[in-house]
Amino acid sequence: MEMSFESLKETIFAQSRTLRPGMQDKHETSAWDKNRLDVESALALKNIFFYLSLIFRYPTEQIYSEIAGHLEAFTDFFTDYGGAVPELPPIDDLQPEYISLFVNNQGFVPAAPYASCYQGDGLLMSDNFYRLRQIIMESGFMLDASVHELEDHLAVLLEFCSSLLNTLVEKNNSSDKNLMACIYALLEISYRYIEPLVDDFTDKINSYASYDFYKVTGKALKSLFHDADPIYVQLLGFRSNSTNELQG
Amino acid sequence: MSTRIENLRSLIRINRDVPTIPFIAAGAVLLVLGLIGVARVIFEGHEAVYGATRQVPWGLLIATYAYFVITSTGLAFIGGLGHAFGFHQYARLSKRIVLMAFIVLLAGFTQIGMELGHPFRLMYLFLISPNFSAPIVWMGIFYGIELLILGLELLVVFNPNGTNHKLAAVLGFLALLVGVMATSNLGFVFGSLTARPFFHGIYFPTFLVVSGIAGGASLLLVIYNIVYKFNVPDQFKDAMSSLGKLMGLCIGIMIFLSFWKIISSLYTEPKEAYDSVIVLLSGPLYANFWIGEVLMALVLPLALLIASKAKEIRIMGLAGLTFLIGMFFTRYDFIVAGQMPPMRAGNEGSGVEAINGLMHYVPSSGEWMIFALGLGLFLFLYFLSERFLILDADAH
Amino acid sequence: MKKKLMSRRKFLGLSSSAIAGALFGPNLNMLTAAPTDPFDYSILPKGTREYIASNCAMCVNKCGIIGEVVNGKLHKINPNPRHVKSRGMLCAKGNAGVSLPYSPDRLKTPLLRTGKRGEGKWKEISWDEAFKYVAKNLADLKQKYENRSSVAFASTEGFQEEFYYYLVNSFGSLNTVRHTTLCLSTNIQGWSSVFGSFPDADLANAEYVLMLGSDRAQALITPDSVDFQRYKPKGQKLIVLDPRFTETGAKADRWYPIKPRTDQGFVLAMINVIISENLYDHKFVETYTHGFEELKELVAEYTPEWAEKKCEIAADEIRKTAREFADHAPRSVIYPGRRSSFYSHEVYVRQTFAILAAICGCWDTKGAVVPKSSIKLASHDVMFPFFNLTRDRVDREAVNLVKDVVPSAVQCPMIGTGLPDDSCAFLSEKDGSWITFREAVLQDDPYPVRGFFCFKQNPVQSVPNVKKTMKMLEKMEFICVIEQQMSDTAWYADIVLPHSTYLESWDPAHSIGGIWPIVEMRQPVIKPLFDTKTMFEISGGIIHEMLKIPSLWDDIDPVDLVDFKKNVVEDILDKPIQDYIKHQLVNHPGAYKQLLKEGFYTVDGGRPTYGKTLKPGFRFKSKTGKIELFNERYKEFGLFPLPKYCEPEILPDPGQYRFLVGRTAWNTHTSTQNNPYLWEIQKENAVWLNTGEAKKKGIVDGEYVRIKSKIGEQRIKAYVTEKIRPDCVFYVNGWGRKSPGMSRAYKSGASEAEIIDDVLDTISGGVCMHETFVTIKKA
Amino acid sequence: MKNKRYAIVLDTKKCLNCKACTVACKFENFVPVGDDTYRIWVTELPLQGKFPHLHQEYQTSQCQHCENAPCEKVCPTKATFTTPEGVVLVDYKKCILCKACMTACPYDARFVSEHHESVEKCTFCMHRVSEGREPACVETCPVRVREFGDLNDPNSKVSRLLSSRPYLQLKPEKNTRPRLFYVL
Repeated sequence: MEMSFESLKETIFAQSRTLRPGMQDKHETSAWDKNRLDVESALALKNIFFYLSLIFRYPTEQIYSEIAGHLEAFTDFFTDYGGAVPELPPIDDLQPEYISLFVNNQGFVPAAPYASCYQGDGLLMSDNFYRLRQIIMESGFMLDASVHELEDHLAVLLEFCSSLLNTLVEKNNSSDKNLMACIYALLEISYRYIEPLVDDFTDKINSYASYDFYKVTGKALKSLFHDADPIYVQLLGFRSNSTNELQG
Repeated sequence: MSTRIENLRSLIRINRDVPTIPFIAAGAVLLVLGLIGVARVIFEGHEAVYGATRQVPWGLLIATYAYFVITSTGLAFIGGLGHAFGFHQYARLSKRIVLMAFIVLLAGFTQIGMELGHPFRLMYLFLISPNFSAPIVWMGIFYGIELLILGLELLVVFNPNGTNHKLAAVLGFLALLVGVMATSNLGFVFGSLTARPFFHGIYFPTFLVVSGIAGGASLLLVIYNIVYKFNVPDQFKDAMSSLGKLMGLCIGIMIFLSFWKIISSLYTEPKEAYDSVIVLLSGPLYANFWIGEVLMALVLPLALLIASKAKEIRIMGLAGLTFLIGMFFTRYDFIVAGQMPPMRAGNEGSGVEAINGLMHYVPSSGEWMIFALGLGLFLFLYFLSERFLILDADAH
Repeated sequence: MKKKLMSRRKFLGLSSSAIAGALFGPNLNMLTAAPTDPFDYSILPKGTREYIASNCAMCVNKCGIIGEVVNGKLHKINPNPRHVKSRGMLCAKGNAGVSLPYSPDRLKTPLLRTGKRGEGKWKEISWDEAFKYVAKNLADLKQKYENRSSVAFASTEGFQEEFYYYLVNSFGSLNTVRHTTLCLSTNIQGWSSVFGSFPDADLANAEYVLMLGSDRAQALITPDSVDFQRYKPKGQKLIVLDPRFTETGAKADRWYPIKPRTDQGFVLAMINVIISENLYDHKFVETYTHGFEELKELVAEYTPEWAEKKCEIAADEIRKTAREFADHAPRSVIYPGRRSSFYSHEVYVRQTFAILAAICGCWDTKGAVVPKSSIKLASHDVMFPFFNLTRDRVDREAVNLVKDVVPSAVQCPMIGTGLPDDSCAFLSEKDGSWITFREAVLQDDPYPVRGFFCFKQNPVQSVPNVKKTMKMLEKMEFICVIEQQMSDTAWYADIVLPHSTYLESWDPAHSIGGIWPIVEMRQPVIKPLFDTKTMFEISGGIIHEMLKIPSLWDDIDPVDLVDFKKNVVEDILDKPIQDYIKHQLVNHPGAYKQLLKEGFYTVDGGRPTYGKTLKPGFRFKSKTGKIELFNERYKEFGLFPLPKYCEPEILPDPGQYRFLVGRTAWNTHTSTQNNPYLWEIQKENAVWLNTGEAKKKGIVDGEYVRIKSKIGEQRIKAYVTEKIRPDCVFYVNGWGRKSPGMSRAYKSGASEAEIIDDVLDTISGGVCMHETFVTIKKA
Repeated sequence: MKNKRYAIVLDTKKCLNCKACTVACKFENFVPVGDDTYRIWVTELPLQGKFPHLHQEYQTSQCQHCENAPCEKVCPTKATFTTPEGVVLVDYKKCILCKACMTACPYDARFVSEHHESVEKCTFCMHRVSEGREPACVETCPVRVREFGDLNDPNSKVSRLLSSRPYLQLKPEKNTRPRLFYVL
């Protein structure tokens, strides 16, 4: 019996249990047929996630030039989801903008880019944080030693989603049995960590930003995750109750 | 097979002469509003959407729940009188009574369903872990049975093969009995609260039963006036007249009960009960009390009933309407006023924010939306039935 | 609906972005492959619970804590039940410390200003860049002004402060300003003028406690706040004198609403009674004190009847108090307290307190005022180079500064009251005097100070008259702030360096003196969350960069430099801090282990020792070696040698109130108001106004009012109460913040720095926070 | 072996109004920041007298763990129950959030917890007590206003306090028989 996307989501949220690769039960493995993966879309989304991850990092010169260099390639994405193509201010303006929005302002941080801050009492490392660290490690990743950040930083989460999609695509042709764990991780990160953040996060950006760049990219991020259900249904090839017509 | 369909068809017709469309439309609008409220509760959570607080945990929805379900049991009581005690004038109304009681009860259940944080948990916990010392359990049990009986009654009175009057009489009697039990237990949910002296005692169980009957009679008077466009046919005159008298009697008892409740709460100023009564008489709820309760639920309907001499059905209908509006305030006022005296004084550091030593509560937009859901459900379902079902019962 | 959804998702089908992705540059990943595959699950913290002992740093008390760490996250801070100083308690602030490392508002990385000062434009820099930047600026200032003291260093107490001084001494500035003159410098000076040191009170064993102006129930000090109630024996009496009915007043057997600025008169009258009724401790006075006859002569005129007119407390009450005090001696305590930055003659007030204790023999014995004992730690014998280009402190060199520019010199005439009018008589070398220092900087007298280095101090909020502080900061060519949060001061800095919280850092061992002396240390309770460093690491980093700049070392003997590199840099700063700590504890075997386990260390089970100073041959730190009721050094300096009553010559105009400040038990000065768990206790401050006065002005409780002084105006809620004298108003400090980011404290309530005038006590250099008069109007 | 009968004895005369207990409770029990969300509180009782003759007391309080608990009586699902030691607890999984207990409690000791999706209140920190630790509010108090212990143990601090000093209980007219005792 194949699982619908909705019931898959429910399962993920109902069972906050360890998803160790190779340890899934039969029900889960049979829930998905890897041949249904829309590889091209997966690659596109992977790149969008990665690009968004770059955007929500501190714009060092290297990051800035990556953002600037690839902006054109994501024109469609930003027009569709952000309502406009973001205008990239000069790096000397973007850096202070990033700091004042996401790192430190006068005594506080307006739009903390940490998933934890949008769950519980607004402090870092709230309850789900350790589960996140576990998901990342079990998916075979960890934070690079040079990165002094928390795992639930938006940029890390987005990069992680990007990497998971990459794994899905790369291992799609192999007989790897861990693909379902990848999907579980991808959906859980998207729905448990990123989605609860986007509304409040973008609201805060809108009230504190001096340039449009993070307003537009924030809006794109928000719309993308509001639109996550049908995207994942289409991309992963799941049956959906509510979006059946799309599969037609 | 075909006879069955034929039989069923005999129950259905399109009543074009009953003015149902405006009510169905109004019901639909309220329902939509209500569903928006439901969505808000689901997405934002009870605490964010409702205005009830730590110190005033029970707000509008408890009042509207009581409003609906007690009216429903009042209807069942009248129906029971018709079926079981041979009040033939009421038997003519039996279909509408049963249908109305059923729908109003459903509307009441929407209110409590949305009020409870975990309505689904309730369903199985009542089975596996009921606390029989809790009045809510008995209230729940009796209202559950009431719904069942009303459902069965519906089947019986809408039996295309004709009503089994004997069965109907038994069920009507049971509905009456269980309804009284349910309502008085609902009263005891408040009457059991020693912490809230205004609630505590026999007043509320008694008052609810009496006011419920008046409410049922009012609703019937109003609906018959609407259905027959203020020109109720002669065949119902007896019934209407009798309803008017019943309602008048009940209002009389209500005045009696309320009077002594107030006097006993004022006499020598028994602390919290006194505060609650002052809230009503001259405090934040005084307009509700004097206009809503006293004028619209007691004085005006009684005056109108007397003026109608139990003959002028239109005037009795008007009395019913004012009573139903007044009854809403009566339910709301009682529940809110009882919670106005804080359990701890609002001193610095207590966490209790009192104004002039009293708590405050204002229903939130979300709570009004849920009320709209109940009201909408009733209007929508009932007038849909009016439009498509044959509701005139013949006297047996 | 369908169509719209599809069109919005067209990127999925298009390949442009897919191709673009392949072109992302290398080395962009924040995530790398996990070390083992298959992954070793045992390293994940799961279901672990650890208890780690350390010490609190939410205020100055350093109470014992035990962090309860669940799965690597700090769940709760519990009090250490065995801790000798904090007696197993932990206050609201200590408990709320849990949220400190987890606050998203904390500083996470070094920030360099790119816009104008205070404009809020920052860029992120690495620690290496930060160290280079700081070192270069220090070098530039030294070159430009040919004076190392052209950079001033502000700091406040804390275990890491000693490493800050490694930096200060390596650079060679003498201009250091600490918090002391905002707090208790007058107290230290006054008591030391009599006993040669600043003692503690043995409240656990006292039978009679007289507290003037101390609110131990709210301004918590361990162990005093614990002892004065928890161990209150049967029959113990507590007498509280305070213009406000404080929480401490509520605990008192008698509360006297004394008229502000007249405490000295009350105590002088007590001395008068005790001497004239022959109630003093003759033997003690004879054996240990100097100048009794002079004292007797002085106080002869200070009768209770005289004092009644000053303090507005009935003469009989004063007499009764004096007799009771003498009756319970030596188990009587006149409580020294802590913050004493009250009035311009405060040193004499405190001297009077000390004299009362002395003549009753309430000294160094159980239940009396007792000199601090301390456990000696091994010190690192560090020789810093001698720098030629170092000038003396500005607040010392600036001659006549006090009289010329400090308003207090005019407002509270000094001449004839025994207060110096040229400079601060007994300025502490290390602490300096905030007001004088700021004034000297503003005047460029005697030389320009153009660099400001600030370690965990927030002068913008904590030093009275914020306008002057801002002007001072404007003068600076270089401002560096080391902080945990973007404080009001950090916001105006050029570079901000993030310091680790006390729960994430190793702090050196620290000997805390007192009746119950202990040694404390901190170990990390949790792993650091961000790229923050401790002062130990920051000093090391900056000093290493300084060593790369030859111009910084051209005014010293090259041999000194070699020694410095070896002894300071290589042997201390380059080594793990644990080595430093172990060396500190070298004379106390087992102490290091004990500190790791318990967070504190005591000798002899922490039992108090009494009577060290009463042994024959003991010399008090005074000119005569005795307890000086008559201070010989004050005489030399032209000060009153005896505590002559200092009449306030400037009185409030009608309609004015004396402004008082104080604290609550749930906030530390200006640093904790943004903590959500403390903010919810009190969301803004309110000005206390006597019921009668409020009625006259038609002000009702909870209404907003404007409070105005000579230097500023604030809007604040009125708290109309019987709990304050009609001639005073009061609010707690720490509110009405400049930073919109102190999102909770911003624009709620009123700031004290905005309205308190910069009045100076010229003996110790302390500020006088209760010398400001205000008017109140409906807002 | 007799059952334990847990109780808290309070000497509020000592209370400094420092709020340490309220903050400790919040962290210990995951009680979120919020005006209505608190298990324990410190009230400033009304000021008595006129300047300069004043008197004020502070009253710390929390769930009274009544032996005759009205909240338990009215709970329809037995979510509120009393342990053999006399501690009144809420089984969060059984609570349907009807809030009857909140209206029934004469001490306003209960509130809706979004964290537990249930009504919650003071638990005497039973999770700590079972490990031999004191409740967080008892432990953190500078002046030990509260003592926690077993009434069945004649040598416990609570028993000795109650045997040596007069005490009162809150709202005795409700006959709830609280396990919080205020010594005078």
